[in-house]
Amino acid sequence: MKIIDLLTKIDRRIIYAILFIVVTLPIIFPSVKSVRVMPPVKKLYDAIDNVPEEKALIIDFDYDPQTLPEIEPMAFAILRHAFRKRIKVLALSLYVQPLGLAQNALINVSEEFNSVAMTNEDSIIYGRDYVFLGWQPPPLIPILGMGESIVNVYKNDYFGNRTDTLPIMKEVKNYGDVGLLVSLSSGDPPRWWIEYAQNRFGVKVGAGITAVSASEFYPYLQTGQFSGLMVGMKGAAEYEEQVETELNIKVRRKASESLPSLTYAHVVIIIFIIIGNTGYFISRRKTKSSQPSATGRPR
Amino acid sequence: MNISSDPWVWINALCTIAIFSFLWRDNPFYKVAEHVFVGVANGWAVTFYWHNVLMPTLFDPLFRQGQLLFIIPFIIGMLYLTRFIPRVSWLVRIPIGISMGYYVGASIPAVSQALIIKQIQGTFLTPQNFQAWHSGSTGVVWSIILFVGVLCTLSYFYFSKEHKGILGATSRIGIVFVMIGFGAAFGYTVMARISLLIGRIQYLLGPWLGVVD
Amino acid sequence: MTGILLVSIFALAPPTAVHAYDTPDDGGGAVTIEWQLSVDDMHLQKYEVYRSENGVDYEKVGLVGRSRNQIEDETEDGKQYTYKVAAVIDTVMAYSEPSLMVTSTAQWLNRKKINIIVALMVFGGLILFFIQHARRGRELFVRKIAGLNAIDDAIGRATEMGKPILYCPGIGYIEDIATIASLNILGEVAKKCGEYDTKLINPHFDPIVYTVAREIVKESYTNVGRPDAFDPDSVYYVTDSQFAYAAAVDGIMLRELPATNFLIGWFRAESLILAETGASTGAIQIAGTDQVSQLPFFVTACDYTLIGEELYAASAYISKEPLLLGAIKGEDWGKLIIGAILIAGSIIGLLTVFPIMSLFN
Amino acid sequence: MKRNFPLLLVFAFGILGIIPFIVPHPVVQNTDEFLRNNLLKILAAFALILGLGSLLRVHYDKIRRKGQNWEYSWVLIVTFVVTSIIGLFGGVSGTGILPTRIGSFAFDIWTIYFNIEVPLGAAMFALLSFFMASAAYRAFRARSTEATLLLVSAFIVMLGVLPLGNEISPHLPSFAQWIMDVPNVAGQRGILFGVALGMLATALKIILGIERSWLGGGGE
Repeated sequence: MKIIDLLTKIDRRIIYAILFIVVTLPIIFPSVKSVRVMPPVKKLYDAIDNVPEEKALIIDFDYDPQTLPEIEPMAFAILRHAFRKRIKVLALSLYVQPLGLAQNALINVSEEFNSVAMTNEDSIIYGRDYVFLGWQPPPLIPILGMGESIVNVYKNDYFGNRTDTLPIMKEVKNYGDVGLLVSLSSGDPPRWWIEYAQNRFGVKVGAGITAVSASEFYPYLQTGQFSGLMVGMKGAAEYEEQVETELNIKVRRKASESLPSLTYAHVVIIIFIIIGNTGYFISRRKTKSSQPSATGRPR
Repeated sequence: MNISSDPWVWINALCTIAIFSFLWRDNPFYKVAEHVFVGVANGWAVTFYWHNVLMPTLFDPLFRQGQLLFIIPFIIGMLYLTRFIPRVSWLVRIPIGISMGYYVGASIPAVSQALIIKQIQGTFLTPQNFQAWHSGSTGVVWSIILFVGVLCTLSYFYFSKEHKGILGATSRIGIVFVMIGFGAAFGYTVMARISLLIGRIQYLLGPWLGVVD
Repeated sequence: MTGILLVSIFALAPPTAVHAYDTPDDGGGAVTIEWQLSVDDMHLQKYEVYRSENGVDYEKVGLVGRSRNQIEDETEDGKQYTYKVAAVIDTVMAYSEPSLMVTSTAQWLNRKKINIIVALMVFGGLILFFIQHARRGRELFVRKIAGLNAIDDAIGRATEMGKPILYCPGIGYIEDIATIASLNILGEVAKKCGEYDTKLINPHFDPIVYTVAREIVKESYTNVGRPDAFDPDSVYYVTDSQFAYAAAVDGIMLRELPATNFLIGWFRAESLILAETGASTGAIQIAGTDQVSQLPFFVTACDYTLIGEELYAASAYISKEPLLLGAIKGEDWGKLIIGAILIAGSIIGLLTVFPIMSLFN
Repeated sequence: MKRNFPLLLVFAFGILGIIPFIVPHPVVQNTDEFLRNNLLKILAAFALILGLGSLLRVHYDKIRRKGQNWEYSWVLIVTFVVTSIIGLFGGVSGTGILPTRIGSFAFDIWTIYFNIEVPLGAAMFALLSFFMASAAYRAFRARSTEATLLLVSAFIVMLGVLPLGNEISPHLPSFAQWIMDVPNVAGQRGILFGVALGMLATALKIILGIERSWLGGGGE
């Protein structure tokens, strides 16, 4: 009887403690295992890789502090890819909250490149290689307006510079000069880019989304409306893998570092389910009579 | 180790820990956090409603721009306060009736469209729906399983008859679909919730304690 | 590149058959322009759309990418316009013939929504018919709903143990149907609490729901002859912040140690926070919601769960109100009709070419 | 009067809620916009006063009676009052009459919101991962057919979303996705049809004045 009790009545606090430990340890002692890159992420990588030299990549930063652990690593990985390939980057947000997070990502990644750059050519220079357009409410205004003219929608960039004075904007006039648009968001923006920018102007759209919204957005990938898709931390980790192996950029891989936490947490839950059932079957064999709950529904 | 010296980072971190401490058991830290949470959330609500609702949509138009039409929402809103006056407390039903009537009315076409018409369309066995799966010829099979599943689940919610005979069988199949779906949804959500936990722990170890960067 | 060179050396073919018409089913202020693609479409950069009020001076009003043959233009109702569409490669443009004159107007009926009106009439009619039916005093059978009998037992248990009952209506507003169903059940629970003299705790997320709930509970106590037992502090408002509410209800569960928790109403992610905390205190838990995303968690963590429509049915069943039972009858007929439509539609869809899907757009 | 007038209002405003869906004309749409953006928002703001009155009363009573944990009621009242004062007089953009900054230390309403309310909410949300673990352990036992189905499909999907699942079998992730797309959607749709009919029925009953529980008691 003792063993059964041990198996079927584990104190919840023991479960909590184990879960907390397996999630925390991999964050303190990060290790990165290579992951297999699945087709949706590979597609997105190729789509960015194939942005022609004369065209630009728009990145829509629309994640908030709640979804940051899942989506920020995607932003870093894509920026690394684009900067290494010298693809012109236009960054923007449809909402006001993500602006700080977007700025943080842009500064960090450009600094990574500039700290090792030898010449002006090697450096990632604001206004030449990338621009942060900021925010223009309401969302539909920039989504539709950029089909006509980007500098007309964003007269000033996030830092207050006139956009028509920036070298990058001399080459990127409207969606015609945009090779791909990647929307990093936990909400509706990826859908809006499809419905308005793509349907009307034919812009290619890719997306990075949270794990919860995956079911909602998979159909867009299947129909080819998304040129590629990253889902949750796993998707971000796959992109990091791709950036490391294909571009030989060795930096911290935040999503990949979180993957062990994610995996161990799932495994812990699975193990506890197995333990609970083992205990249950042992006890049932002993008492020989099962007692389903009154409604026949599980408790 | 590079512990933060920003008081707000400390408050942020202590709030997180106080909530987590609840997992061990109820304790004074959690009690403080809980009451602070309710207090601050209500203070925020007061601020929000004052600056973002009452000022721009009522007091500015009424008192600064002199649009007398706005006296009507003002009076109706004030009727809420009659609840404290027993003799006329029934007047509180006027603002409640207005809000409820409007929103309930608005929900009627919305429900018919999103929950009935769209779903019927997506469940039909038609070549168009077979192709929606993008899985070639198996799309037909998936559509049929879906179709049967929807009908059987629907039969579970048929209340006018005891669940015996055919209805008993179909409703039982319906429950099978429901339970498989519930299990799947549960399993699927774990990932998202653990990601949130990772986010919190990263904050504690990063910006606060400086153990990781 | 060669393609572009070729077409710019020879003349660029313009789009043809430009057709401008008042955008149907809208509130006015818009004209839709359609055209046949230029035969050089694949080499184009874009189409530009031009508008004129006098047939002479055209101004640019929009553009779309190649392979697109439609655009909507904002207009002023009552004015007459003509449109031209140009195929564009860099600076080379080929203009179409102008369209016929067009004027935008506002419509009074959105014909695309007719299917909704029909659905509404059919289901609404059924429901009203059976409510009338019930009014005439016909006996209507409604099967037992698992979990409902448990309500009585659960209240009895709390009474025996001398512990309170927690009734949490979730984070819905008064217009959410789940909240209304929850308030109906609350009324019955409050009656039982009054009869057995069991303490009721009823914390709220929405001030209006709180106001209504307070009246309902008070009335229930009066109806069972115990107005004195009603404690005005038992029904109260907490906060309209989702997780602050969850934190507060968790605190109640751990400090007041209710013997029974009712989690019935409209819930979001806090469902499992409440249900697991409640389970840890050993309370009997009866849950119910129409939020499909939260049902898995209630089914997992609670003793009884009213799934979706069972919640509405329960509120009718428990009150034994014939009018409410009539509505359930109407809903059942609605289900039969939906089933019939699904089967008939599938047969039509499989055997004929009738565009059945478009009826449900 | 006390019952019929409110019921009449519910009917009238119920119709006003339905019409904008089917009538695109500006006359209707503009009225609807006024209702939505002005009247109803303003009503919600006034309703909050009722709620706050209730909350403060309960905690004031608790302090007065020195009920269990009454000290914490002070915490609630003080944080509420302080936050409200900072919010009302400091302004949402820090431009109010109350200074919200001492030296480099800012305490405007946004700072409070982002450093107290947001982390408290995020931490509550994160508790869910622990609760999912304990709920799964406790409830996912093969007691009955239903429970077994629940257990098995949760098991497959949990493995399927991990990189680990792909290593066990490359078919596992697509099978997990299939469960999400086919049986899961079928079950949900079945439930939603019932929910929709129930909602329609209740909504109609409310608008037509058949369902009146919302009137509460008192006063014919």
